[in-house]
Amino acid sequence: MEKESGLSVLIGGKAGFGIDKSGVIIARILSELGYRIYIYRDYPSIIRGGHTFSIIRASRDKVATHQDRVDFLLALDQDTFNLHKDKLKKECFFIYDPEEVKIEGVSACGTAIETGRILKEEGAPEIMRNTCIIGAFCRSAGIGFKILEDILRRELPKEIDLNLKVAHRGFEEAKELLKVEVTGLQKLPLLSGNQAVALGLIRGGLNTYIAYPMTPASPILHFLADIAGDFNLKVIHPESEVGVMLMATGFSYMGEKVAVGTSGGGFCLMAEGLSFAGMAELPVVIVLGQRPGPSTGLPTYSSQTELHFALNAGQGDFLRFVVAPGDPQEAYYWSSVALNISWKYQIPSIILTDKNLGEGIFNFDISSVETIKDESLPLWNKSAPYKRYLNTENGVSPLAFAPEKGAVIKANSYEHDESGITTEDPVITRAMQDKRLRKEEYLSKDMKGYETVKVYGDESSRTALLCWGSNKGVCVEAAQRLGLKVIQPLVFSPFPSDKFAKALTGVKRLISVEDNATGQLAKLIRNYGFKAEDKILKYDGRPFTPDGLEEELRRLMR
Amino acid sequence: MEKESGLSVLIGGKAGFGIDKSGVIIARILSELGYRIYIYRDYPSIIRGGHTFSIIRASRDKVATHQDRVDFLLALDQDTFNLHKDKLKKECFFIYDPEEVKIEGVSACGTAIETGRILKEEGAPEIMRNTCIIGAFCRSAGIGFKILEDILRRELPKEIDLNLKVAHRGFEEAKELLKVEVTGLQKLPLLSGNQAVALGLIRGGLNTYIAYPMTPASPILHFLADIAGDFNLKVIHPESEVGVMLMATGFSYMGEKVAVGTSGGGFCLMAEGLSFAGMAELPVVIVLGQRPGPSTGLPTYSSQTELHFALNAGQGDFLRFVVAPGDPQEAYYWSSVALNISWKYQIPSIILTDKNLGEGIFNFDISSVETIKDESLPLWNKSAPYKRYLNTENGVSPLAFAPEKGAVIKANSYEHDESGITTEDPVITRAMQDKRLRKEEYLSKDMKGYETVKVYGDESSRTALLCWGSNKGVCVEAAQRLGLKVIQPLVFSPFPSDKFAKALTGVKRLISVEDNATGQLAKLIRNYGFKAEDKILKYDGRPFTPDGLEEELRRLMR
Amino acid sequence: MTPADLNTYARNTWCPGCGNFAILNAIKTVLGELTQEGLPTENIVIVSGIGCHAKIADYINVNSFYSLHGRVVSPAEAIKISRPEAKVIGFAGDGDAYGEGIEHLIFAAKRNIDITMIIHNNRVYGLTTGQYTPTSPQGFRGRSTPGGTKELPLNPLELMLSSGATYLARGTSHGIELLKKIFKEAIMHKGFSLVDVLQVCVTYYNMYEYYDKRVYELKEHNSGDFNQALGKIREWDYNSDAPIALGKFYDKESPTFEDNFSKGASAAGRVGAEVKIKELLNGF
Amino acid sequence: MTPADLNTYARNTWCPGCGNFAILNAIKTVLGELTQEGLPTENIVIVSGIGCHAKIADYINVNSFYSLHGRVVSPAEAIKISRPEAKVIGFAGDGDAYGEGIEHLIFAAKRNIDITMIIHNNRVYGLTTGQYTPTSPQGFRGRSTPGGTKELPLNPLELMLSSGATYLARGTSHGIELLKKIFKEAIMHKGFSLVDVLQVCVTYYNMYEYYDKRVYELKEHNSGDFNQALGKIREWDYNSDAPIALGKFYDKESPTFEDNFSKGASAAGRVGAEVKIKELLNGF
Ligand SMILES: Cc1ncc(C[n+]2csc(CCOP(=O)(O)OP(=O)(O)O)c2C)c(N)n1
Ligand SMILES: Cc1ncc(C[n+]2csc(CCOP(=O)(O)OP(=O)(O)O)c2C)c(N)n1
Ligand code: SF4
Ligand code: SF4
Ligand SMILES: [Mg+2]
Ligand SMILES: [Mg+2]
Repeated sequence: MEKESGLSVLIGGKAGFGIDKSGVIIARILSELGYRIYIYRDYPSIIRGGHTFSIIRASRDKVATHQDRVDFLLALDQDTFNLHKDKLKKECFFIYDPEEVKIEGVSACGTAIETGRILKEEGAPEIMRNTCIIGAFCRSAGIGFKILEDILRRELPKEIDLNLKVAHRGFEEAKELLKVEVTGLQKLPLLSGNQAVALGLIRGGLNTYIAYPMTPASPILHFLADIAGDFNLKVIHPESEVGVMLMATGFSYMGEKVAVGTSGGGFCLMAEGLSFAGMAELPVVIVLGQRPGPSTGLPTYSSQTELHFALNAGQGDFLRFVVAPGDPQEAYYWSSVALNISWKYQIPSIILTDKNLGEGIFNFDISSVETIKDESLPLWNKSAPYKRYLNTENGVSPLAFAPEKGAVIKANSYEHDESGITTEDPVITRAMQDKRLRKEEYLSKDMKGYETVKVYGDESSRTALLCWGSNKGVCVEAAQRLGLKVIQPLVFSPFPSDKFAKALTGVKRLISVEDNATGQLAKLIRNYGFKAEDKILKYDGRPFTPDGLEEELRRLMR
Repeated sequence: MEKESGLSVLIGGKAGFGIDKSGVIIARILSELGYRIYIYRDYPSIIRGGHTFSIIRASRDKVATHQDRVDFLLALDQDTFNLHKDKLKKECFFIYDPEEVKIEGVSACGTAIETGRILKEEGAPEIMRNTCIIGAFCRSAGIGFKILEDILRRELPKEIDLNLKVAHRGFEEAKELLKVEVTGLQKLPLLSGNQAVALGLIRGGLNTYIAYPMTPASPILHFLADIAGDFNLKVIHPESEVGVMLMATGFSYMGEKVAVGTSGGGFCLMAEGLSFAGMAELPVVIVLGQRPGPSTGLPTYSSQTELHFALNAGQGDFLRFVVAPGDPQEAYYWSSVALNISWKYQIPSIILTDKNLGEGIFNFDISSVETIKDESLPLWNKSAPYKRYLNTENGVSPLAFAPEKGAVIKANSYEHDESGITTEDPVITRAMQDKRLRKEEYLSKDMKGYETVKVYGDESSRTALLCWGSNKGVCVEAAQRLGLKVIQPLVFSPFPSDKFAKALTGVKRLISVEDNATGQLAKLIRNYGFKAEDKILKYDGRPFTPDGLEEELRRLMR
Repeated sequence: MTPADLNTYARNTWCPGCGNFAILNAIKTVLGELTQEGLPTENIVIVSGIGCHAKIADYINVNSFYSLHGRVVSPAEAIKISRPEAKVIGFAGDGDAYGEGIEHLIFAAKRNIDITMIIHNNRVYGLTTGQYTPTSPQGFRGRSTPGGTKELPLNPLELMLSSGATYLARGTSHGIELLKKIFKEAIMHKGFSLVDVLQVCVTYYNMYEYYDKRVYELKEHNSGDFNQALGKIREWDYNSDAPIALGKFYDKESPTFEDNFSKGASAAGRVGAEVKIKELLNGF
Repeated sequence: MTPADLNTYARNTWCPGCGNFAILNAIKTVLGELTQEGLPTENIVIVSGIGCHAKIADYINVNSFYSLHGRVVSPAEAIKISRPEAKVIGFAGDGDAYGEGIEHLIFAAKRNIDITMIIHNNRVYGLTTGQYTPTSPQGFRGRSTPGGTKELPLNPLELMLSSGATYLARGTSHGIELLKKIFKEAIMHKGFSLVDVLQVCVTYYNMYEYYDKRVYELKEHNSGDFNQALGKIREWDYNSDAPIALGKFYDKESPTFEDNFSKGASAAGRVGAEVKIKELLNGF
């Protein structure tokens, strides 16, 4: 097995038949052996029957992207075999069920496992075909049954005995094709980007999460609903995104750290509430999971198309904090920071994610996360008469939350005076607009203390890849192969011009790598006087792979 | 009376007591005498009792802005006198009702008209105080009663005799202070920017207008509802802006030329439908009337804060046409063009207006409007099997509208194939995204035939004012005084870079003049490699005046 | 036109056993009949939202408008207003019509606009993998409510009755014959009609047995009588166990909204418009 | 606290004779009483939309949340959920609550969340100068409907009853004593309560005389009986001329939504959270 690219296993079948779960089980096995893991999950917007597959990549090095070529192909249906057999590095390293999959073309090699027969003999349900195939995979990869057994006991507690039987049958009927070594690396938890965002928000002090389901953000809602009890959270799923956002402003008014999650379509419906949060200075964090549009588009695939929308949504000029993490560590860290920043400056924050980050599964190394500094809130001193919008030097007004004896707390969507009473006076209007916008200067200063722009790869290279969000992983890997530099801005509002300029020193050619059709980041940096000479854009909803990106880069640089 | 600045009359009183109407009557009188007119209307978001006023400016030259200083002050209440007396060029040229207005400070000059007494004696209703004061104004300005009578008969048909009596009493009690000459210029209609937009849409072939009331766009709804019969229009006011926009997509699908109108808050709620229109290629025109935000802000005042929001609203990458007219002629012309362009390219259009343009009243000279070329639609040839999204060279697919024998017309918010059937295929996805975006190239070519960037003033000047929308008028006037150049882009998407660059030739210093706090246009041009050295920003909701702007410019250029 | 002619090449991706098949087959039969009885196929326009139900737009070879989640009603209204001769049928999910976009449903009923809404009421968000909806029973354990919902469901038919709907019926995905009957009635009804179909989602909320045990068809029911209709509508509240009436609950003649608009495009045309505009300006 | 203490320095800009004054005075009296009876003033939170009605947020010196047009209900729900001890009163217009944001009203009623909604139902858009609303009678000539509306009004109380509201009453701006009574009842009611106030807009829809002629106060009415409540609610349909009942129509005990949530912020605090997160991760 090649060191750098590691071992890749593709398992595929019909949607709704446990492919996802099987991918995780395989990942856990390899994780147990001491490998770093990334799982790419590809599924259609179909509940049952559509073609779905997972690619599990295991490597000695940290990985955050999958490979085009795979070492093993586990085909639970014909589509899987037909669509993916060419990805095999070794023609015959595939495992299949001859009843389900006819293999023309290829010389009849591969490992045939008659799962149907085995299940009948064991009186096992359809779903256990996966277990059976996984058993066969373990043998083929030279992985001991004991390890498989431990994982299965943890992952499939119910009907475990039957599962073990079936797994063992598959194990027996296969033969060892190679031996995956034990690396000795200590294993790390497996986490999706969405779970990392959720935990980061909790770390930031989240009290309440409100969402209307929308792919790819829904898993945050599900995960937080599941763990609400452990963290004393309120998790609410109201009638619509308009309701979600307006509820959030109400919680914020009451001092509850609140976040919402959605995708582009739902975010549209939140824009009015976002502008309201800007005017009334109500901290709210919005997780915006990007997917290909316009409109409904490709709901279960990925894109990076909401950068400018996130930066400009909502009427009027107001300050917002916008960040796009690139992996679970960053997702955890910046989600926590976003919630803190929102409250420190009483502004809305937007966390841009996408399906590749949100639903991809990565190793999560919490020990590698920068330490999070907890910001304290500017609270009312309880002496001076309370003014919700006191016009202070840095524009941030002391907070009080109902019920608070002696304080009358007035939030207002109209332009208002310091007490929150509606005004149409031109002088007060200008003063309050200045008050709100003045915060940017302080927030920008604050941000100098954060790693808002990251640099990877060969820093001496005169060619740099510009990327954001989930493309970080693939860009870093491709850059390593080609000896290039990688520049990843994480914060987009306020834009860290100085840090970005610094990152660009020595760079003659900047190549923007984005999952959209227009080069949204390339366009954004022009506002700040920077320029990307080239763009590599992908907008079919599928992620870049290191091989694919390397190829495009070679073509471009030829 | 000074030639260039002309004659200005300020009439003020309590909201809900006919100030607006009185302003129009005064304007008609001066229009009758052969003057060019502009009326600035200032009113709070209050139905009755708040201070409201109109400034009527009459000039021999075309005017599109009002003056700080006025020749006459007609004070129907104390506020009007106190707030505006310093605007008087001649201290004593004010007319007031001594019962309502106490005049301390000023030596007791001015024209006192006891309207209360007169009304009582004539048994006339409260509202006729206006007529009485207007009568007094006419005498003071040396305007014959006959002219006043003609206008009153046209403007106040009911109770005309009583109105005339009351007006005449006011006329008698005043004395002539100066004589407004008759210019001999032929008079022009008086039109608000909103009315010009409405008529332009009709000229473009409007069938249906849908809106939920929102200042400053509501007058378009009211006006179109009033004239619907004459132009065979459907005018619909549904339950919400979400409903408005989605209804619009339905009409568009059926081939009806449809437009909607709103302001920032309502536009937020239309963003999802906008993105849908982009994906499903459904032509819809949105009139976006800007007002100060964020959020509810200052509903009855003006701003230019939605430029970037209009350009980026809605998830995903899609083409839109965005235009911002600067006066009624441009509003009429470009509204018609926007509707045509939307249909020619099957894309959404956004017409950016604001309260100053929409509710300001101007002379409308239809003969000075460029001739509008009517675009013909690419219709289905009825032979080839119909495909709604046929992938053509310029990306524009032939149209058919239900009921159309032999055609099955499928619109879709998901990514779709040529027939409109949902797809998740990566190749088709890329092809269809390219198809939709390819239109931009053709639209841009098309736009070369339009005056998308205008230049005024001293073209040889090395200093130019950059303005957009309703600031055109005031910038042109201030530039004239200072011998500067003025550059006004009208179209913002697709941005006319070539024409803009051409307009900039010879310019060393570009000063952006905008009604917002961040310089939205100054920011936009950076995307295209241009830079505004300075900004003059106003964001208190009130318009610039030539004097005020001139002063700021002198300070800046000192 | 036979049901077969109404097929498209789109691959059907509903789960095996999904109640949506019954709706699809019933509506195709009805549309086939209507066209045989003389309705021009091109006059049919179907509208759908986003959800499993909505895929029906891809599966029927007639004019279709595949709208947004929650936004079936507004385009349907527009389509009807612009061409009153069109038969406009909206297919919406329960999350779609009773949740995200309930305001439009209420106002369409209020206007009594002549469209037909068919609600695939599986009482769950299918396509987003199983969250509760406005018609899920109290205690429903969905992915957003693992502990069970804490609120009672809406009774959509009661809500529609109080909003002014003039045709209301209910069917189930196990009663295709009844579905055909009420779909056809609803489409032929002049005014706002809604059919609430208890469409079973086998994957996330399999209620076949539950419904089979409780449903019965309305007999000797006077659908012209508001109180009788209300009584039968309130017999089952979508929460507690009770007999579940199927068939037509309510049916009433009343003026419709779309009849109030001038037809088609301006006769005068664009240049004609300019002339009229100039006339109008004389008054300004 | 006396009504006077509840005043702010904001200048009142309602038209002279506006029905909103009655609502303002009634609610100030009620709040004064409640505080004298021991309710801490700081526990009162009022929410308003955008419209003439909404200015009430500027006129009462208590915690207020001046929201968006149509969005009174959602923040009110959030405020109640986050601090169940708060008395949350929403003031909304008819365009606001029955139009732009009706979906939130329906779902708040469905959840029976313990908030009080007071609807300033002047049956017109006041602040935007006189367009029809969902409760304007058919034929209403507003600025968007110069030829008169072509649709029937909604009966908001009927809609609320079918949505699950547990307290429903109606008053008028000419009956301030009754307003005080029902406002207080509604606020004290545990569950979702709504008071529809026929608040007269003297400028755009002056109905003082019309109402004065037709209103009567409910006597011997059993507000615990759904059918009686419905009967009285349907007696007047907001359109045709009929006697207009005032007072409490419906009143019912039922579990409320806000009781289902853990109280306040995480006890563990942030760092505590990190520890628990690490525990949780062991399982991943
Ligand atoms: C504005 C918006 N919010 C959320 C979604 C995500 N979404 C797609 S389908 C769906 C729910 C579908 O439920 P239902 O309407 O009952 O249809 P079913 O799948 O059950 O047939 C949701 C929430 C969306 N597409 N748009
Ligand atoms: C989203 C949105 N749409 C439209 C408006 C404009 N608007 C402000 S108040 C109002 C109507 C007010 O009517 P109602 O709710 O009945 O209150 P009233 O003025 O009659 O008290 C409208 C349409 C707005 N502020 N926000
Ligand atoms: S998830 Fe449910 S509703 Fe959706 S297709 Fe499967 S069975 Fe049908
Ligand atoms: S317009 Fe009507 S509702 Fe508004 S303040 Fe005046 S009278 Fe009251
Ligand atoms: Mg459903
Ligand atoms: Mg109202």
